[in-house]
Amino acid sequence: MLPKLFFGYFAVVITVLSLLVVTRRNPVHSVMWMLLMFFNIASMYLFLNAEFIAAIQVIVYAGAILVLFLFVVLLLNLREELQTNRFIGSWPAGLIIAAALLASIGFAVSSFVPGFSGKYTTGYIQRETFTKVLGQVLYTEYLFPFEIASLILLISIIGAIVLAKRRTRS
Amino acid sequence: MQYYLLIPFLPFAAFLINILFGRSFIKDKAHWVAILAVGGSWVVSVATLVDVLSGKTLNENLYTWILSGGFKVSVGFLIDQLTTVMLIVVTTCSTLIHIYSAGYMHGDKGYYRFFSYLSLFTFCMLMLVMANNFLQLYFGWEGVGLCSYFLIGYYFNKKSASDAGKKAFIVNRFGDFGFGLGIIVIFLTFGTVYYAPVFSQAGAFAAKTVNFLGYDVHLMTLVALLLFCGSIGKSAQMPLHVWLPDAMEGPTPVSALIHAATMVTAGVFLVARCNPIFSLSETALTVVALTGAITSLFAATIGLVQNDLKRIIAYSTVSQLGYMFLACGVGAYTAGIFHLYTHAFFKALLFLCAGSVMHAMAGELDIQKMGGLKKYMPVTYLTMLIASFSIAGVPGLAGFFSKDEILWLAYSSPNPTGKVVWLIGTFVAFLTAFYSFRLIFLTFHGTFRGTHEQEHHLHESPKSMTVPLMLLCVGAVASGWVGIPHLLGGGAHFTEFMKPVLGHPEGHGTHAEEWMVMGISVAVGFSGIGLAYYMYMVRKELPARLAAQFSGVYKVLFNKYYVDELYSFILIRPTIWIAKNVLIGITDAKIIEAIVNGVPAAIGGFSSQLRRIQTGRLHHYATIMATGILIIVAWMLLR
Amino acid sequence: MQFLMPDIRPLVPEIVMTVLALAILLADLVIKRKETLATLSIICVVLVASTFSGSLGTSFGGMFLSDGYSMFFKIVFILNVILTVLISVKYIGVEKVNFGEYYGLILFSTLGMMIMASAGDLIVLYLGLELMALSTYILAGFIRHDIRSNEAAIKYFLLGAFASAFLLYGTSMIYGLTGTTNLAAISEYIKQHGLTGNPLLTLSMVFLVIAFSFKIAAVPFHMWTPDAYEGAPTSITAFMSVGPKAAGFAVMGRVLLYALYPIKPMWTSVLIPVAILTMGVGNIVAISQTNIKRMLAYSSIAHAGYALLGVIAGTADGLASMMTYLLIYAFMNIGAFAVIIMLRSEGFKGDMISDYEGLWHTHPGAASLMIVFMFSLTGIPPTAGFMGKFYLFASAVSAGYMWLVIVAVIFSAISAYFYLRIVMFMCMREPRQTVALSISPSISLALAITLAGVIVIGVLPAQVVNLARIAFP
Amino acid sequence: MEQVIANSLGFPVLSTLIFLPLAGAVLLLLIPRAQEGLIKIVALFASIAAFIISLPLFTGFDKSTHVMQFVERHEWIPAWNINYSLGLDGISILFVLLSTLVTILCVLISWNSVKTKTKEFYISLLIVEGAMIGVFCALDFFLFYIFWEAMLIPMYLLIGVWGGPNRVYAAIKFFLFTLVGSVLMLVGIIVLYLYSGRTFDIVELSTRVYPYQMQLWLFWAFFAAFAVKVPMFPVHTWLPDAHTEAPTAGSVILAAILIKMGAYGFLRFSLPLLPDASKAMTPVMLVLSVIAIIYGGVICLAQTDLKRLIAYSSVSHMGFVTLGIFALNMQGMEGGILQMVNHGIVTGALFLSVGIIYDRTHTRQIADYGGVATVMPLYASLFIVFTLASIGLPSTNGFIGEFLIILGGFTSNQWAGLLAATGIIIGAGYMLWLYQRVFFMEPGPKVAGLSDMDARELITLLPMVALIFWIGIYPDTFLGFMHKSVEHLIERVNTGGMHGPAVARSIIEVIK
Amino acid sequence: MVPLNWYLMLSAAVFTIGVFGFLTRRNIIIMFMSIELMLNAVNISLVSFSHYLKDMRGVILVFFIVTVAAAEAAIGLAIIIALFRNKTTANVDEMNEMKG
Repeated sequence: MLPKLFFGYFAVVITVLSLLVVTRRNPVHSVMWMLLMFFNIASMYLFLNAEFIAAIQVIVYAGAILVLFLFVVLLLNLREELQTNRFIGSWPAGLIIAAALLASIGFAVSSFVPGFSGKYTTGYIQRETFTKVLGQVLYTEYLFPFEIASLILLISIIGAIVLAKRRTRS
Repeated sequence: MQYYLLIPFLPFAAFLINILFGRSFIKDKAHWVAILAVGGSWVVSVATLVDVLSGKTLNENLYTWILSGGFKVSVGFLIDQLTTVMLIVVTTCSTLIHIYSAGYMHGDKGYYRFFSYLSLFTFCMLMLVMANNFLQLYFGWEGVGLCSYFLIGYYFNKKSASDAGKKAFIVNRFGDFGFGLGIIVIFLTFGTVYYAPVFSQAGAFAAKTVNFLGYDVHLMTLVALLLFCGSIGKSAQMPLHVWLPDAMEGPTPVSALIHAATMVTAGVFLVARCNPIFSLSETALTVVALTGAITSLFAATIGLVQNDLKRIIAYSTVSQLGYMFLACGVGAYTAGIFHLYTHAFFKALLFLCAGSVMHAMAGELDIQKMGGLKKYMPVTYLTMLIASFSIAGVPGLAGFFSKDEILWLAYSSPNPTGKVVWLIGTFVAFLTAFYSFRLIFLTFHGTFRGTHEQEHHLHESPKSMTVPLMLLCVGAVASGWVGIPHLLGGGAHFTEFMKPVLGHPEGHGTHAEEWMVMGISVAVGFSGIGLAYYMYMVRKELPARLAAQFSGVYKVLFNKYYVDELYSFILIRPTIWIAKNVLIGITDAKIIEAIVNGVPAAIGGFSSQLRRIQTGRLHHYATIMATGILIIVAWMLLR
Repeated sequence: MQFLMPDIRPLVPEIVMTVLALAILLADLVIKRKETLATLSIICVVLVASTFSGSLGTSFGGMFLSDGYSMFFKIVFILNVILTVLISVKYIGVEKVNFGEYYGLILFSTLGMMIMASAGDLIVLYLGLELMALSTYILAGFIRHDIRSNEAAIKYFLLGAFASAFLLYGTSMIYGLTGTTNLAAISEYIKQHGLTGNPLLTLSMVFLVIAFSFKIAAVPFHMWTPDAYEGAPTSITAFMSVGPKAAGFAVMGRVLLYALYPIKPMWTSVLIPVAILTMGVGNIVAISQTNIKRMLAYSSIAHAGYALLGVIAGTADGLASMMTYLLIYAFMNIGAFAVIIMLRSEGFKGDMISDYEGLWHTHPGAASLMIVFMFSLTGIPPTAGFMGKFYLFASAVSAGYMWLVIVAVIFSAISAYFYLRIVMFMCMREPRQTVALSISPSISLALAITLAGVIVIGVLPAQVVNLARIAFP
Repeated sequence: MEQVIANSLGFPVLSTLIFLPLAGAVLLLLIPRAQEGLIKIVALFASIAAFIISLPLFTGFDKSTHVMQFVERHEWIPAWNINYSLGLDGISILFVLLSTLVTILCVLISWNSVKTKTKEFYISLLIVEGAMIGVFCALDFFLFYIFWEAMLIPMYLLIGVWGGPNRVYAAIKFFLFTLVGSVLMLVGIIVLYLYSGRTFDIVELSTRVYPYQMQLWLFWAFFAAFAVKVPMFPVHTWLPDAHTEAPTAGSVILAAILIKMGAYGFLRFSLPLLPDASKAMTPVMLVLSVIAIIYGGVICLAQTDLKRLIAYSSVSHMGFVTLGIFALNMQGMEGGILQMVNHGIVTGALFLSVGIIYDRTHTRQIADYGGVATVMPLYASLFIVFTLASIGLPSTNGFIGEFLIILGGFTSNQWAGLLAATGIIIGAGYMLWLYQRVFFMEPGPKVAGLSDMDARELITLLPMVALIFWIGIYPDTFLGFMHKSVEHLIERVNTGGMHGPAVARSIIEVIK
Repeated sequence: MVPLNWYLMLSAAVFTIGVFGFLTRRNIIIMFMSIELMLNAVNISLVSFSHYLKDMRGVILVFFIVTVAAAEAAIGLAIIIALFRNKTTANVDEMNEMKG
């Protein structure tokens, strides 16, 4: 019963917050609401005993990415931003599409049947601690994707430099 | 008897030599080449005649011309009585006219061209008459047509001349259309197009009917009539006679050779040649007879009122050709050919005389502007007079015998149409006599009505022209004597000679009737002459009065019954109108091209509409993407 | 617990690629003449190619499959890099963006494609795709001082991110349904547990297909293509029009024919309308274009449509024809772009079709090459384009999609119109201004290679076809 | 009896014929464009060499059999079972000879009239020649299609670059028209290929039996390609434009060879591969042919443009050809094939002649002419020969062809034969009218003072004159080639037979 | 015990909200943020999956997604900045240099 209650809380809050994110006129507010929402998501992860993910949700998402957003938001002049209306003219179309999409996804999801279950039972994870298990899997089975991820980060750095850095062409 | 090959190929050689080297080397010596060649083939023809008289005939193939599946036809030659007669007629006239032309065309800039055409014509005509199969006949048939096209349009700088040439060729094509189909039907029936097998088997199909274009028709009638289409065109019978008068645009020797003596008689030759087929179809014969009769009447009436020297003779030609068909129509092929043979001489003579007159009148052709020429050009006058007597059927002259035989056989033929055509024929004989002498009187008698310089220019023609006149004159007088009927104590040798090929219709009639027919024809002949004398020598104002009185009739006759106008109205103009306004204007432009250009245009327009979706605005892109996703998802989930 | 070293032989090409790419990034710091970098990167990919032989096999428990299929695509990618670099050398100088990172990014993007081609696991697939995509976004926006380039980048980027979100959602659902992300395992699971009719599976399949369609620029997920192609540096346009497209087809083929083969009817019924739309819109809109880069963008959409026939056919021949076509397309399309780039010079953009008026009279050579490429794109023999199309159509018909092929040939006949239009402008109009061609040895080499490819494959396609056929058992 | 007779001439004659012109083109590529003279010479020699090489075909051909001769066969794309195989039979051999001859004349006639981009012009010309010969030699359907399409490229350039004022429209029209037809044929080819167990070998394909339904589909697929090329009635409108706008050489190639390919396609593919469908579709084809004959003819009566008139006359004459082919009997078909050759010679010659006078006056309007015969007698006398041949006067080649066709047509359907025969009357009408308007009457301002033909032009026309009379007087030389092949073809059509409904069912899977 | 479907529903909701934002917001950065929303939605479902399936792959993927998201953010924002240099607006609809 209790988990259901908690889930209900998170569900409501996350949905509301995300709605706020996409509807606020002032980008700064949006970022702020998003921040709050990430914290909620993080704590929901805890209930799914994925504490490490919760951690990176806070550290990387909230800590890094959103801050980046904030910087950029502050780059543009908010005043002009606050004059223009936030939605494009044909926003109802977007609303309808989104709603219809939700409906169809919901319909599809209702027919969900779980796939085969693995060996990482809750008990096992609680015994080994999530982070350790994750680490083991990540650095053995998923070493290869991990390497690719590193390259992605590398090129993102390069890209950011190439595109954003003011420089006189060599 | 291989030398017969020389007959056609000597003129052909002459043609080649003249056409190739004429312009640069031979120039004004061209006539020598031609005359020698044609003369040569005349000699050979005579030799052939001798052979044939001694009973030798020949039918052999030179080489296979076309071979395709079951269809095989050779270039081959058949020499029998009919052929020989034609050979004599053609080569004789040709030779004399070649000689005549040497004088007549002297100094013309296309001298060599003229003679090469003339030789080519002779070659084709000879191939026509010597053929032993229908396709080669067709070859000669079209060949002579071509030459007449060339020679009519010889003065091609004159529009009228080139028009006339074109007209002649195309009108003939209409006839040949039927002729060609006839040949095809013959092949499909007999499996061959050689005379011998066709004629020998014809009897077997006498009763056969075939399905033609969905109708069941009597086979032999079909074949005969299809072939007759060719004759109608070539021999200028109704309704395809329109080309012949215009053909007078050509130089006069051409009119004499092609449009009087030889080519135009090819139609008669064809019917005579195919007599085994025609004889099997009562209908066909009737058609032939009536066509001939009507044409001869029709042409004669027109001839009454024309003023153009050559056109009058042209119409008389048409009318005489009608006579020949009339003969064939009543089964008197011999008589037809006999008339063809005599007619060749006096009609050629008439034309050459006309030419000689033109020569004197510096190209003037209107007989109203002539008169009293006999004192300037006695030879021409005399010869032309004799020719006219001959055509008018004055006893003893060539025309008399042939015409009389035709009328008698028509009268006496069992065929019910016989009597009808006899009546018409007799009446035409009267008309013929009348207009021939109208011509004589207006031209040679009375006082000169032309201009003074013309009068000063008047003179007798040179020897090269008058000699042929005299020679032909002999023909016009004597050529008939080979066919004097038994009635007059003659041997009717011609008929006997022709029997093997053409058979001989037995006239059902008493000597009395025969005398009567002969008498009537002589009578009408003379009365015609008399009337002409009365109207044009005694009461010169009468013709004008009559013309005024019956102006309606006169106009119709003078305008040749408006046949030309009719054709251009119902045939030529509509076709071109359709071509311009329907085919080009609508089918091609409005329908096909509209589609051809319309579809790309539509696609292009659609394209420029479609590209407006690409607004360049990110949201629209996103929306379209999302919509696409939604549609696919919904569709996939709901199906 | 012990750590077992996986068999890395299959990865040798990727590893070599990574190392050399990094090396080139470093070399950028010391080397001032950037042309040298171009040479280096070509040497680099040639080295990579040299390691292909004997790198067959799988690794990381089936996450990485190095088979004939991936090998063929990698050849296409390598070719793509070589040609792109060759046509870039002078061009990026003209555009004043002669930075070393350019080559590095091209290599990394290619590395991403190679990983995609070999991905045996949805996670790897996703990461490879992102590696490729992110590098391509940067390259698209590489001319920072050009608003059009920025715009191209931003549009490409945002829509790309949007699409990959769907890819992820689909991936996650498939994971949820099957409990695995390994392609082979997925198809196994679907077969065993009879998921074929499951709506959620269908949904996730649709989402994956959508993401791939975005990469191959299939209608209606093509909207980014014209703008991105027009705005991006021409050399990168050439690169994008071949590389990511081919990679997209690679993963599409892999996922649909390995993992999702059990629900083939489902995805064919998605792909058929998409293919028709793609051919239709691509060919029709191309007719009314005035900018040649944009026109080629639409043409590349259309060609994606043709290639989709191969996937729809879903047979070994189908895939082989699709692969062959992509290889051929690489030759003819980059060839065309090479000619376009030659017209770009200081102060002259030369990307309008009207700039080509009378080119045949002023520069017969270049124009003749363009003619060949245009006819090849139209699919007129004896050029390679025809062979490719023929193979595609043949395999589609043999798979029973006769009517689809008829539609395709009609559209390819329509396509003749706008390709001919270029030829017509070049040959049948009088030159208006004298265009100075910026010819360099490298670009001449590129043209030589592409021309050779178009003609040789057009006349003797046997080798290529065999390669593609053995690639897919 | 074996399927084919291998090439016995000691060298791959057909390959040589195809690739020698292409080699010539490459050679031209190497010559600097400045040296126009040299370029012309090389082109001329290349074409002459091709002609000389093609002569052994004429002598070495075995007329006593229908099977393919001079056959060469090499593996080409084993993966698709495609072979590079060439060969000739009685139907195709004449067209190879005609192609090689006509090309020489095209080179000669363009000698002075092509002034811009001479090099490219002759290159295109030679490529066209190679492709044309390839089309007639190919024994592999795929190879055939390659040549068939490859020809479009140089032809498109020939029309579009060196053509008249409206050339671009004409060129694109020509290209798209043909392409749309061809691609549909391509689908047909693919179906055939898959059904017959993946073979393109024409000889083998034409021994198989195909289900009737499939035959019908394929027939129309092929029809789309061939009818456009012929061109048959509803799809003829590209021809007048292409003919009119193309340079002289282009028109000649179009008239003499290119539009023969359509009819050739019917003979080589539609009839032997799809005998039942062809038989069933005969009425349609006959109707279309007759319409083409009369329609094309009548339209000529209203033409004011010299080349346009001859173009429409081609429509009419090709109507005769298709009529003969679909008469499906010896006379008709042989007549049809011969008429293809005749039309090639005559219309080719007519376009050459028009080119000769166009070079002098630069006008195509008939109204601008008149009295040419006065100033150019030699020219006039040659032109009349072509005119007469075109209206089918006995002793010219036209007569043999048209007579056989009408005979055959009449045999298979009386109305067809009858109506076709009217075409001859109309033909006489417009050709003689044309001749009168151009050559007769007094010379007009544009015409007065024209110089008569020079030696080069004379040489260009003489071969045509010779051929016209040769075929007209001794056609057996040419008909002889066909007999066996046509017999065999007709037998194939008549015994085509639609056995095996079982196969019929299986094909439904293949198609849909 | 919370049924898995609830989590899926939640993720679906967030995902579509993200879609909505992406489709309707003028501001380019908020569009970008909407995409982040969509990614988070995916993460939610993945985490819950791997919890319920007792399998690590889900969270592994989440881990990578986060990484990629970071990289994406960096590049995306860099592009945006480059854009601002030439054209100071965050309104995407003013970016239609190229169309048709």
